[in-house]
Formats: sequence, C-alpha cells, structure tokens
Amino acid sequence: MSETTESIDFRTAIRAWLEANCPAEMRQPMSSTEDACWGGRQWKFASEAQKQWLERMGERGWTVPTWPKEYGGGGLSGAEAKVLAQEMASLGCRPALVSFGIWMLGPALLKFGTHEQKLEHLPKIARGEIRWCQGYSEPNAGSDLASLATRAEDRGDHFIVDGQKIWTSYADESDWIFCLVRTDTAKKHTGISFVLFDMATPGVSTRPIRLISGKSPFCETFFDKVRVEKHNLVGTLNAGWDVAKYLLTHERDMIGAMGEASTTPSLSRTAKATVGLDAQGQLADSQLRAQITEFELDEAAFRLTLQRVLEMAKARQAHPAMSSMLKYYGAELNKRRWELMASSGGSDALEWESDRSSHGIVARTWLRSKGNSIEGGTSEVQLNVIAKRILELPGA
Amino acid sequence: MSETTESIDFRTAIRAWLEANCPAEMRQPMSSTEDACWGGRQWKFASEAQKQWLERMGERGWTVPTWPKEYGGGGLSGAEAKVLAQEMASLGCRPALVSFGIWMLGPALLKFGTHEQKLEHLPKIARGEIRWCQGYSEPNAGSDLASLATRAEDRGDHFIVDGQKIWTSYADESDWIFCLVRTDTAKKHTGISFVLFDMATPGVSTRPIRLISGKSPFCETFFDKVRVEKHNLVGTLNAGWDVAKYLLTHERDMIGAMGEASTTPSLSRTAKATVGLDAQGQLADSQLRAQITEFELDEAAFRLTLQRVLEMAKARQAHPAMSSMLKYYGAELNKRRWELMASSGGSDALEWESDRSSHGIVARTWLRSKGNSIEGGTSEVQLNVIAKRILELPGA
Amino acid sequence: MSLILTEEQTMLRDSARDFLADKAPVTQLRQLRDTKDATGFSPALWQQFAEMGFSGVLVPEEFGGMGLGHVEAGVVMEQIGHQLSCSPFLASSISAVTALRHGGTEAQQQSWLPGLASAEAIATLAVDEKSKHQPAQIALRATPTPNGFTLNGAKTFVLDGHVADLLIVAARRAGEPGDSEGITLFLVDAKAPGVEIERTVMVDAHNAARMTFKDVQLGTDAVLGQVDAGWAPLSAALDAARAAAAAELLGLADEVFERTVNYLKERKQFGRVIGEFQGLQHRAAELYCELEITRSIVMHAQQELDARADGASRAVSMAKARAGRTATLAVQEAVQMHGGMGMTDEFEIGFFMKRARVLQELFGDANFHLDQLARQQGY
Amino acid sequence: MSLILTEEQTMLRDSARDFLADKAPVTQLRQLRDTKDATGFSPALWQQFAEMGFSGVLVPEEFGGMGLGHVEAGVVMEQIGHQLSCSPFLASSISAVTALRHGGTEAQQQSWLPGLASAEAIATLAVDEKSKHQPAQIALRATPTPNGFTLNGAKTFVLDGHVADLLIVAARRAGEPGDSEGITLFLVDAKAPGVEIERTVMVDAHNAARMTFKDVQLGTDAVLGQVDAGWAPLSAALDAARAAAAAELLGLADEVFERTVNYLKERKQFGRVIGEFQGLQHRAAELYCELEITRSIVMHAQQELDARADGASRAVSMAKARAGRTATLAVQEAVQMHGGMGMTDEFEIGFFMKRARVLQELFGDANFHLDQLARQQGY
Repeated sequence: MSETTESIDFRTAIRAWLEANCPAEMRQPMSSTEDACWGGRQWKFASEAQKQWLERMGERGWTVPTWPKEYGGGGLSGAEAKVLAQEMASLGCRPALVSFGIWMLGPALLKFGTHEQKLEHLPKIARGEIRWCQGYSEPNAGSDLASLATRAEDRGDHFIVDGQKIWTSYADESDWIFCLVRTDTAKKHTGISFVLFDMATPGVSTRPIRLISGKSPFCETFFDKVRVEKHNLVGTLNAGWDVAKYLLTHERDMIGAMGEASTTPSLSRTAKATVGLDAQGQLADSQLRAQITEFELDEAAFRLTLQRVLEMAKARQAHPAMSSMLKYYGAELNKRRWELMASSGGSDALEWESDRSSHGIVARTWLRSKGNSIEGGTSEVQLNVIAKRILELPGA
Repeated sequence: MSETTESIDFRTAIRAWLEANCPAEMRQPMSSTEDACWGGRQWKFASEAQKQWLERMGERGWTVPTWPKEYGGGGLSGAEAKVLAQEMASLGCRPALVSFGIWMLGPALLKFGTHEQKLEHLPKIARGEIRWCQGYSEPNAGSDLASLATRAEDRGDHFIVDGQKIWTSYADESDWIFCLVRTDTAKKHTGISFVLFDMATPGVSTRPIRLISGKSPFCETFFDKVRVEKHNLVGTLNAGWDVAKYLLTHERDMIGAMGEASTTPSLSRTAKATVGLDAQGQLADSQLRAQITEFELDEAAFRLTLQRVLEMAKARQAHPAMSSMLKYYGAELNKRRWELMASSGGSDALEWESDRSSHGIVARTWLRSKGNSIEGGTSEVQLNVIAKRILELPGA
Repeated sequence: MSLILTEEQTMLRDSARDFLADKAPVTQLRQLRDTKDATGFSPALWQQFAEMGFSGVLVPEEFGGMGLGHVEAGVVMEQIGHQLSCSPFLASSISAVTALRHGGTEAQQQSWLPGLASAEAIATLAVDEKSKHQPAQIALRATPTPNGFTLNGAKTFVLDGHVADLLIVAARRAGEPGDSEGITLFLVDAKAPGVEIERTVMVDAHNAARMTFKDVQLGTDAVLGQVDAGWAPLSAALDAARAAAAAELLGLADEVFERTVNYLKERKQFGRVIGEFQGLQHRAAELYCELEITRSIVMHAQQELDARADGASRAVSMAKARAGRTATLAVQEAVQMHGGMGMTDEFEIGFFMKRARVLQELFGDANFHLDQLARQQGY
Repeated sequence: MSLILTEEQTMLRDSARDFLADKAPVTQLRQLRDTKDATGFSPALWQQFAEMGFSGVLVPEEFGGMGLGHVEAGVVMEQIGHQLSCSPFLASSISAVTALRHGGTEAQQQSWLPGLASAEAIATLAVDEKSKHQPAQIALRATPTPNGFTLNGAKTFVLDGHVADLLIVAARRAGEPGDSEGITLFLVDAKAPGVEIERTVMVDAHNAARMTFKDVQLGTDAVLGQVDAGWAPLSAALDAARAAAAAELLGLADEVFERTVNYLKERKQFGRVIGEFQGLQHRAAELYCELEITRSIVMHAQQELDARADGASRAVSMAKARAGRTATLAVQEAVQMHGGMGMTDEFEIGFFMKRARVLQELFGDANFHLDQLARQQGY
C-alpha cells in the first residue's frame, strides 16, 4: 500500500525530530540487556546521553506512543506508532525506556483503571519516574494463582496486607508494586483483588533470589501489615483475576519469543571447533551431528511458525490460545539449544568462574534456560491450555 | 550346589526316557511358531512324530510336569521339573504341547477350581484333547474389564449368556472358552463371574479379525442365549475378577518377553546391506547409525533387566508390579526395533505380497508390532500401575 | 511472503476437499486394494482430475494447463492426504511435469505437457535403483551409439510405473556411482523394446513398479536437458515431488489427528471419556504443536519452489524431513490411542499408517534429508 | 553372574550410605563451594575413607587395601552420587589405582599403592587435552633423552589435579594424534620442575585442574607399563573410571528421582496433590523404567570389569552412555517438576543437575560411547 502525502509528511517530521534529538551514543546497538534503561527513583543513568534520551522521549510521550496524551502518552494511532518504530529502527535508536509499567501495568490500567488512577500513574510510567514490579506468584501457588494466600483485610478506607510473594522481578530496584491479594477467603478465583502500593510503605521488605545459574533479578517479597489505601484498588473488588489474566497474556507473548535467540552462537560452528570434522567433512561425532541437525530444523520451522501465527493473528485466523503453543515450544527449544551448546562446548563449557569462560557464560545460560519452561506458565500448563481451549478435550 | 545321588539317578532316568521316546523329528529346532502343537479336537498333526510325542508326554503328565498326578500332571517337584526342562533342552526336544490351557486356565483352576472341575478339565488339557480360548475383552471394554457387558442371567441351575467378546485368540480353532461374564449389573468389578463352556454350545459363533498386518489368530466371538451349567462357574459368584487378575499376571509375563526377539535379523547388518558403509567404515546414514546404536544399547540393557528381575523375584526382592515395567518397555522396544527395521529395509521392505519379500514379512511384522503396546494391557495401563503400585502416587 | 493461503488458494483447497471427499475417499482405496484392481486407481477419477484442472496445475496455460505453482499443487496434495486418494497426480502432474518444464525443449514440452494436463497421458520418474533413495548413486548405464544411446540397468520404486506411458529415466552416461555429474535424463516410451515392467504390490496399496532396461535403444532427441547435466532437472523434479509428498504427509497427519481427537472425546474407559486423562491430553497437545510447526515449513518449501527453481533444496529437505517425522508420530499415536480398534483392518487408521510409511521412504526419508541439511551447512 | 548384590555387598552399601549421609551430605558440598575451600574436599572425611577401607577398596591386601572389585567400588560410588560427596575417591582410589595395578611394576605398586590405600597420598590421571574426551588424540609430547624422557604439552579436566601428589600422564612418544599406538604413561611428581597446575572452578564445585608441562625431566623408571604401549593400561584405568562415573550418575539419578516423587506427593496445585496428574504420573513411571534398566547395565559393566580386565570396554561404554542419558533425564525432570523451587540455589536439586552435567562429560559423554559401540560392531 502506498503512503499518503500526509503520512509521508509525518514520517519526515518524525525522522527529523529523531535525528535532532537522539544522542549519537543512543544509536549504538545495545551490547547486552544491561544497556537498557529501566528508569525509576533508584535508577543510575549509565550516561548523560541515556538521561537526555529518556527525558526527550518522555516529554513527547513517545516512550508509550499509543497512550492518550492526557496520560503522558504520545497520542499516536497504531499506524503512526508503526512509522515511529520503523524510523527508530532505521536510525538504530535504542528504546528510551523499557519497563513492566509500559508492558504490563499500563495496558491493564488503560483497560481497568479509573480516570484518577490513570492520571496518577501513567504519566510517571511514561517518563520513567516510577519503576513497577509485579506481585503474582507465591511460594505455594506456582502455576495456580487461584490458591494464593496473601491476605488484604478490609479496614474501611484501607486494606492491611499480609503475606509473601516470590519471583518478583527487580522488586529490590522497583518503586511500586502491582499485586494480587486475597480479599475473600471463602472463594477461589473470585476472591482475589488487584492492588497497587509503594514499595517504601512500612512493612514491605525484599530478598534477592539466587538461582542455580547465579545472580538473578528475582526476589522474595514480604508484606507485614502493609497499609494500602482503597483508591489503589484496580477494577472491582474480588475481580482481580480478570486484570491478572489480561496481564498474563502479555507476559506469555513476551517470553514465548525467547526460543528465538538470534544472537546466540551457532551450534554447528561451536561443535566444529570442539569435535572437528572427519575425512568426509562431517562432524566427527555422528550422534551430535544428528542432534544438531534436528535442532536446526526445528528451530527454522519454529521461526517460520512465529511468523505464520503473527500473520494469522493479523488476518484474524489465529486461535488465541496459539500463544500457548509458541510459549511451550519456544521454551523447550531453547532448553534443547543449551543442552546441545553445553554438549558441544565440552569440558571448557563446564568452567564457572574463569575469565577464559566469560565467568561460565555457557554453563550459566544452560542452567538459566531450564527456567524457560517454568516461568510465565509451565510447559504443563501450556499443554493443558492447548488440550482444553484448542482441542476442546473435556475435563480437568 | 552339587546334586545328590538320588537326583543324579532321576536325571539319568529322565534322559534315558527322553532318548527312548522323543522321536528324532521332534528334536529338530522349530523353524517357526507354526511348528508348535496346540492340540484340541480340531488339531491336525503335522506328522506322526508330533502325534506320538504328544501322546507319550501326555501319558506321563510331562506336558504339565508340576501338576498333581490325579489331574493328569507329572507330579514333579519344582526342582525335578527343572531337571526335565534341562534335559529336554540338552537333547533339543520340542515342547510336546503349547496351549492357553497350560499357561492360563490350568494355574487358575488349580488355585480356584473345585475338585470336580479339576478332574473334569485338567487331564484333557494335559493330554492336549481340549484346546481353550480366553474371553475377556469386549468392544467397549478395552483396558477396562470392569465395564464389561456380556450378561449371564441366572436361571436357577444354569446361566443364559448373551453378548460379544473380541480379541479371542484362536476362538475358531478352540473347543472350550474360559470367559468373564457379568452376573450383577448393579456393581462393577464385584459383579463379574468366571465361567467355562463348550464352543459347540448352540448360540456361540466366531468371526476372524483381519489386522492391519493381515491374517491374525484373533476373533470376534458372539453369544446368543448360550446355556452354561452352574457347575461350570469357577470360584465364587461375582468374584471372577480375582480369577481374571490372577490370569492377567501370567499373560503379562508372557507378552513382556516379546521385546526379546533373538531370532530377528540384526538391525545393523540389515542397514549395512542397504545403506552401506562410508570410507571410514561407518554406516553412510549417520542418523540411522545413531538410532540403531541407541536401540542396541537399550535392547542389551533390557535383556539384562529381564535377567535381573527374574533373579530378584527368586530372591524375593522384586516388587510384583515390576512385570508392568517389563511389559511396557518390552513392547515399546519391539516397536522401535521394527520401525528401525522398516527404515533400514527401505523400499524393498514396503512390498506386501511378493515372494521376494517373503510376502511382506518386514512390513507385516512392523505393523503387527504396533499391537504390542495395546494387547495384554496397554502401555498407558502399565504406566498407571507403576505410578500407583510402585511409586505410590495418589489418585486416579 | 505471507505464510497463509490467499483467497484463491483457499477456494482451491475447499473445492479439492469437497471433490476428493466425495469421489475418492478411503473406501475407494480399500476397494481398489481388495479387488486387486489392475490399474490401481479409478480412471474416471483421473479424468475428473483433468476436468477440475488439477492434473494441469503446474502446466503453463500455453500447454493447456492452469499455470499455477507449487503452493497450489501442495494444496491439492494435502487434500489427497486427507482421503488417501489414489491417482497418478504426484508422479505425473508434479514430478514428471516439473522435469519436463525444467529440462524439456520446446518440442518435448509441446509433445507431452498437453497430454499430461488433460490426463490423457501418464508420465513418471524412474530414479531409485536400490532400496534406499540415493540419487547420486545412479548406475543404470547409458552407452552412446551412432544414433543415440542404449540403456541397461534396473529401477525400482517407480510410482505408477505399470500404467505410465512415458518414463523419465535417470541414467549414468559418465562418472561413477556417487558423482552427481555424468547423470543424464531420458524420455523413454514405456512400451519400447527391452523395457520390462513389474508392478509391485505395496503395503499402502498405491502404485509402484520395478523395471529393467535391456539394450533399450534411444535417439538423441530422447535426452531431456543436457547430456551429463541431468542432475539439475532431476533435482528440480525430485524437490517438487518431495515438497508434494510432504504436503500429502501433512494432510494425512492432520486427518488422523482429527480422527484421534474425536475418538478421545467419544471413547469411554474406567467410567470416563479417555480424552479427560491428562497423559493423553498432553500427548495430543504436543502433537498439535508438531503439526502446526510442520505446516509452516511445508508451506515455506512450496513458496521457495515457486520463488527460485534451483535454490529451494534446503527448504524442501527441511519440509520433507519434518513432515515425515510428524506424520510418523501422528499415525503411531493414532493407532495407540485407538487401542485394539486401530489395529484392525476394518478400521481406516491402519491405511494412514501404511501410506505414511511409504511417503516417508519416498524420495528420501527424514534421515536422508537431515543428512543433506548438515552437508549443506558444511558439517 | 547374578545381577543382584551379595549379602556382603549389601552390607557395604548400607555402611557407605549411613557414613556418607552423616559425614558428607549435599550441605557439605554447598559449604565447600560457598567458602571457596582451597582443598575442595574435607581432609577429615578423606581420612575416614581410609578408616572405612574405601580408599583401598581396589588395592590388593598385600599393599594394605581391601582387595575387592569394581562391583564394590561401584557400590560406594553410587552412595557418593546420592550425597554428591566431594573426595578424591574416583580420581585416586579408582582411576589411578587401576592404572598402577594394570601397568605398574612391583616396585611402582609398592611405592604408591599403600599410600593411596591409606589416603596419605593422592594420585590422578591426566588424559584430556581438549574440550571433548578423545583419548586417541593425545598430543602431549614425550621426547627421549639420554636418561629418560622430557614432557611438553598441556592437560585439562584433570580431577583433583591441584591436590594430587602423583600425576599419571598419558603422553605421545610416537605416532600421530589419532593413533592409539605410541602412547606412553608416565608417573610424574606433581611438584616436579616444569609442572604448572591451575585449579579450575567448575559448575559442580568439584575439583578439576588444567596443567602445563614444560621440559619436565623424567627418568626411565617413570614409565608406567611399556613404552608406546600405554593404551592398554590407560584404557583399563579409563574404563574403571567410566564405570565408576556411571555408578555415581545412577546414584545421583536415584536420589533426585526419589526426591521428585516425594515432592509430587506433597506439593498441591489447583487443589490437588500434583502427583495425581496423569501427565506427571506417566513421566515419573517412564523415568522409573529408565532407572531400573540403567541399573542392570551399570552392574553388568562392573561385573565385566571384575571378570576380564581388558574385555569390558563394550559393557562399560554401554553403562556410561546409558547412565549419562538417564541421569540427564532425571535431573531435567526433577527441576521441571519442582517448578520454580528447583531453579533456586537454595534448593539442592540444582547441585544434582550440575554434577550430572560434569559426570556426563567426564571420560566421554553418551555420544562418544555410543560411537564406540557402533565402531566395535563394525558399522
């Protein structure tokens, strides 16, 4: 489809603004996820350029281009936001801000929040002033949010929250939390509410979780008689499950894409280096050769499937639960990749701390990949969803 | 352990008898299962030697050496029977008789039958005069015997049986059937009885079942107002389930051993012939090479496990449900074997009727092997048994 | 390129589905098998393939065909997979047509393509000589004569060989078995002196034949493409046939999967519908994922064939390998989940298992194509 | 030979189990790791290994050992697997002792075996030079001198290398990397001039080291076995170590499986104990079968080692390959079934996954040994 004159003007204007305002340093590719800007009260900018870039984009609302202007967004249409994204990509501009506020809480507030809640929270997300974390999982409610036990007792104009969350990403670096709490102990799914509160409230404490792969962004978070004002309830009392489900779909899409890891080194190249080729030019380890080829086939077919499902979604032909397939297969594929990478790496890839091994990067990434099929809904839960919602198999 | 003088004498006597009485032809190895003698009214002896051998062994009761003499058995102790088996093996004597009567009904009658029932049926089994078939499965009760629907209505001194059985092996060549029937429709497991009747009774008809692999010994068997005298009830009324379970354990052990197929051609030899070796002496198809090696490893390990479980059973260290493991793994292994055999055989092994392909022997055996994980309790049922009885996992 | 069907392709799929479900369902295959039908397919059906335009799907309009591509051919193949319909479509309309289009002179195309499009003639590819597909190993000898060539050797697993009018024979004019150079394609009249054809009854009850060539005399005009450079048109024809076989495997797998899921919803055991058991649910869900992922690569391969005649080998090998494995899993799970019923000849599931096995072997099994993929990547 | 333990072996197992559970549980491994312990195991524990007779299990009684066999060594290794206990048992008491027994002169055995049995000395095998185990590829050079040999080269993945007194170094005296002939074993004092040892901290927090040999001077009495015929004692030592590693893998897999099954009985989700879900039940039951079948082949390999010093390679490769795969499956299922808890360092399951990975790689992974099996069968 050819662009209209109007849209061409829009594109030109955006490009000009980006060229004028995006610092050169922010047009370098990110060397790792460490280079991203997450914002918040505790944020230490990596450079003056990172700070400037966030301020300029935040001012225009282009950190969240499609949100309404009155809530700090850019007020752009979907098509306009796409142009912005294309132009940023073509100039190599980094995202000015990444955050759970943008990806998760924002969409939920836009759908379920009151006007006051939107006015209060969305602009601060857009400008990166407040960093949010998510309080869903609990030690005794992994895949099963319905059995969650963190209590919010009704005290008239406020709740008193007591309990414990786990897997709270970046809780120790965040300012506010969006959190599921139980407001009716007699019910299950229908006794849960969705509340917001400041992590600086007395009674909130966090403890980082060490994973089998080493340091992680995850925390345990404890609530001891935490006071939460009632105006911080999102959606209806006892209907927090609807808000949570809405958020989970977003999270699943986000994690599903993990199977696709274009930056990881090629398996066959790694194996060629360690195992070598035989006289016929084949990998000397024929078992490993067979496993790598199967993996590469499955990976290529999976990438095409990501593309196809996206196209189906656009054409309204995709079953909504196909995201469970992508999450399931992507996670299992990534685990296979790192099993094979570890195997190809041999004993060098078993080192844990040396500079030579980049502090055990292969071993740690291999171990970390095991979490892919657990976080954001286990593989078993995804298979349940496919069986029930797509195949329409009956029962439990 | 050294043998006593007495047992040496016994061994000598047995050997002398076998040498004198086993016809030379019956000391040739069997070229296929077709060479076995199943007995019964309709049996056509393959030779005079086969007939003689059955008569002589039957007279002594050595077709069923450990059964009591009064019921037509040999009256031997376990140790003596072992000596007989060893001497027969060392002279290469074929078994004089194979039958479901020997393997299945006999042991059940010895445990659950009345003195009259034993007197009536066991000697005819021992002499191969009556051939038995088994009526358990029904079209709507595959792995789930409890939902069986063949009715036996109480008419005072007899039952009237109506219904249908499936998978009745050799029903069309058998004289009598041992059969599960429902005698209480209000109950499930506890409303089933175990009865015996003549296949020549009016109202009994059979139809052979064609399998995906071609001809098979299986039949459908239909009962239309079949009269069964009450003295042909085995065990207590409504307690046929106990008898059935007792028999099933025997059947499972029998089928579990199918994974062990020493007469099948070697996979790697077949693949060498079709795929060839490369310059390094490796199978030119490295995927197939990997698959065959894995199979051969698993097969070797499984054979050792058969041996180990047997030894454990003797030492009373085996969990009784370990037979489910042997059944499950043996069946899956045999299916893998024939997938690989078909794959190694290539297009030649896809022929179905030619002499060149021995009438599609590879394709037919491959297809037939798919039934291994269904008959005698499906793989899923075996896994359920392991989960519940060995691992003691709870619930359904 | 988008990986979903266009509106036209969707219409083609629907009409192929309705047509084949009506005219060539599994019951037809059973009947052909049980009556030991001499032709091995319904000539009336084959005539209807022409009327529907299917047999000319890949033939340019100038030669009386529809001038469509491999995506469209695949759409038809998938529906054939659903019904296990017997016809020379794969051999004649896809593999032979592709060979003629890639290697044929104007005259050769003119003399054969219209007849193939109208289903008046049947052609097939004769490649394999041994039990496993290894096209570079071709040994059937083409010896130059003053007026052309003499062929000597044997072929096996030739689809529809006993009913074909035209055999496209891959022969070795130079080099040794193992070399891709030196292979030459020949157009051979199936009735030529010295050609002997034996129909082989296969496990799937579809047509295949063995043939021997004894001093078969050919003119120079029998050469398809360049002498000693037959590898390129042969590969093009094989790749087209492989992608088509992958599509049939996908359709077949879809069909057994659908039948199996329906069975899981109906069959009761231990007082419950067996589809309630989580063990079976998870296996069904895994199979669903395999099918969807295979669907993407199969369609991609067809698009690659349409986009670049010679460069599609990698995509095609991926599609054939993955479709073979997926269909094998699908039929295995189908028989197992159907229990004893799945083992009976009376039930149709067994037909799918048999056909899947033959298609898996045809033009290279998953092992062969995975090996090709590794070679292409230099390891 | 019977595949179940004798009464004596059962008693040995019970005492090893009680001893290790008491003195060297997973908490000890965690502490060694977290305190970055310089030795990497508890010297007190190692002294107790001697008191229990474990460190001398393979040493003949005449040299102060117990004179037992590989079945007994495996019994101890299995219990080590249950607790992930750190000690030089595998390196010193099994691999080095076997090398000395198979290649050593009376004098060499006399000077080393009593010390190894009493745990006063530690010895280890230095074989690998690259990232994957390929013993025939040894390139570390042994150059003859008037009085003996000079060593030049490097080794990696040497168990307990930084605490060993004696290094048994596989060097190439003749031939090219890839030849099994020309390899010679040398007894090298770890403190000899020119030997440099770097401890490498591994994912499993067990001991390993890299080492370089720079003009290391050795007398002729340093040769273990025959010059250029080191392959035989090297293979014997490696096979003993492989069977032992297989036993540790089996014990480790048993332990995580037991912990996982217990967890399935306790953990509730969706209002039910998760062990009720048939999907998990079937996976647990399958894993049970894998473990039982691996148990048979591991025991068989140990018996073969005891029965025939040189002919056990096939059984050992089978055991190491299958134990590696089974343990890999067991730890993967354990982490997955434990959910998020399994991913935390606080929980012990991760330690088993890490140790399994190292043992899988050690002395040849499953791929290596499957390849050996195929070669032995001539395909």
